[in-house]
Amino acid sequence: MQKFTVTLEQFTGPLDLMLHLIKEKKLDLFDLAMDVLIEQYIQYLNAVENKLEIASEYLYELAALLEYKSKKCLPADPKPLEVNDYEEDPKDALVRRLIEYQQFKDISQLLNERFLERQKQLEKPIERQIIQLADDENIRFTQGNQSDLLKAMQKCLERFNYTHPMQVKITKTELSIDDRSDQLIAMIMNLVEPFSFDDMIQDVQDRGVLIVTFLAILELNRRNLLSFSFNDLEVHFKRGDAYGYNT
Amino acid sequence: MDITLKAIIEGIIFVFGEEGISLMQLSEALDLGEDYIRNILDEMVKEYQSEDRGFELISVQDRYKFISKAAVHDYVQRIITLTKSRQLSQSALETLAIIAYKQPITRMEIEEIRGVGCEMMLKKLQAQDLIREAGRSESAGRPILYEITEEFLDLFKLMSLNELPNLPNYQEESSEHQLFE
Amino acid sequence: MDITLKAIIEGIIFVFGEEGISLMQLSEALDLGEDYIRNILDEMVKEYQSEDRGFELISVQDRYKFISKAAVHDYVQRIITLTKSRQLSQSALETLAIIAYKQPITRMEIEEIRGVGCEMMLKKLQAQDLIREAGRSESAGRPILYEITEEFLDLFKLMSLNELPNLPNYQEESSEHQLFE
Repeated sequence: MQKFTVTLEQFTGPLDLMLHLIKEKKLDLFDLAMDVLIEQYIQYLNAVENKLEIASEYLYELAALLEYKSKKCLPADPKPLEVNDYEEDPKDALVRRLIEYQQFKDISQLLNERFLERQKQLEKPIERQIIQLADDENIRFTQGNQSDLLKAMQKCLERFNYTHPMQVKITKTELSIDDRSDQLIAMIMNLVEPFSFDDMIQDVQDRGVLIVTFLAILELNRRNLLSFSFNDLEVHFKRGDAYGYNT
Repeated sequence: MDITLKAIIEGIIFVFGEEGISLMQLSEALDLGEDYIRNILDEMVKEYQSEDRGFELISVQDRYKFISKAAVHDYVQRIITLTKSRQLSQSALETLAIIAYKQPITRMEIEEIRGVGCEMMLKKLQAQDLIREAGRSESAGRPILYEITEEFLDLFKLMSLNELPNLPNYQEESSEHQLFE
Repeated sequence: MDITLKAIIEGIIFVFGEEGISLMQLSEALDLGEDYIRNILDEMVKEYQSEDRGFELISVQDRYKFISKAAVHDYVQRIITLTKSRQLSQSALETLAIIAYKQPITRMEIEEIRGVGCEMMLKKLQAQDLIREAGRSESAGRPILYEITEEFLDLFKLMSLNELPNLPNYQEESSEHQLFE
């Protein structure tokens, strides 16, 4: 039987991993068996070591655990503790941290539910009339915010989507490769070289035309009307050598 | 929570804002006949005429949308006057964003994306030194190309355009969806 | 045709769409006290919760806007491809939760709770406008303090930070059972 394995990537940090181990080994968090936890933690890091680069945070916590363990192995200091020498037992400190961390883990799950629910609720764009009215005022530029810029762009694109709703256009899908080739020949006349695949599918409304366009591009390339090259995973198109003669 | 069919229709029309939504689109989305939906819409048109509603439902060439009632406009105007533009206006931001992400770009292309004319806005932004002309496009009429300036980068605390936050890609997704739905 | 005060408020909120409108702006435009308007808004919030309505009224730090009900989402999706929904990673959620509950808080304090470094994460959240800097701590090195933004509240549909759910309180007696259900 294949054993279920977990990787370090599933954890958001050493505390997350420790909580997982505590849960898996059914340890009592409020009366934590440190030996077992330390043993498990080391075993786990050893197991994933070959596959993953272990972040320094995991090793840092490991060092703290080992220090705790080594102290336990040493004979207790006979000198009585003075009151202001008091230090929180590292075990208590760890348990306190684990409990606090668990709190935030739980609450973030709750927040995520709210988040997902809110994602389903859509807003209505501000009316253009307002945008125009506001423009009549004098514009005084103050410090801009990058995320404002991103949001503004997103809004534009969303609006663009609204104004160009997807509608099945069956007539378009019947476009032949030859017809599409002719369209492309006309279209690329106006494009600045090198142009991208996106430039050539500007007018594509549905998947059918997309496929025909792709085939037409191959056809044009075969006819030497279109050439392309790769640069960083991007395809750059140019008009082919035969382009001027053909049109 | 479950909501009624009328509520769903109301919600859809709401989301589409000024663009409105056609009876055909509603019919397809709800998988209900156009006549059936038209009846509900007719009813809604009447309900929204109530003096207790601040906007109404209208249809223009079988495209339905909500528009605010005339009585609201004066207040809207007042809010805008009171608020003044302490920051870049929304349309200035949008225009700048399009240029920043798509430069060099022609006025026509910007207008295509924004859906509104922007000749005045481009003049204003140029006057403010936030954009500048960057030669001319090869396309018909050789329209002027625009690009953003260092001033713009400075305003948005950007070292270079490479630092612009990444844009999720909408358009490609939208073209693929429907045929195989 | 005359319309009621409630209708005017509804119309104004409608017109401003996703930008929303603040209580203060409404109060100025209508020349009425904020408390008076707040009462009407509270009433409207309740009314819009009806199953017969396709959108609802929400407020984030006294900024009001309409958003469609979740049940409408799927239908809209059938008409247009919606922006791929934003994802928040577990790490992002944890970091946001810690800031929301402990703000203002330094990077060190967050790292202490999470047990991992979070410099990059904070930069990311800042770029997404979910957190912002809120001055500097008095402690050694005067580290930057962080707090959450209105954008954060809106994303989690919270009117204000007071609406955050209480942190779970684990009691020793309940032991592991409750902790790891």
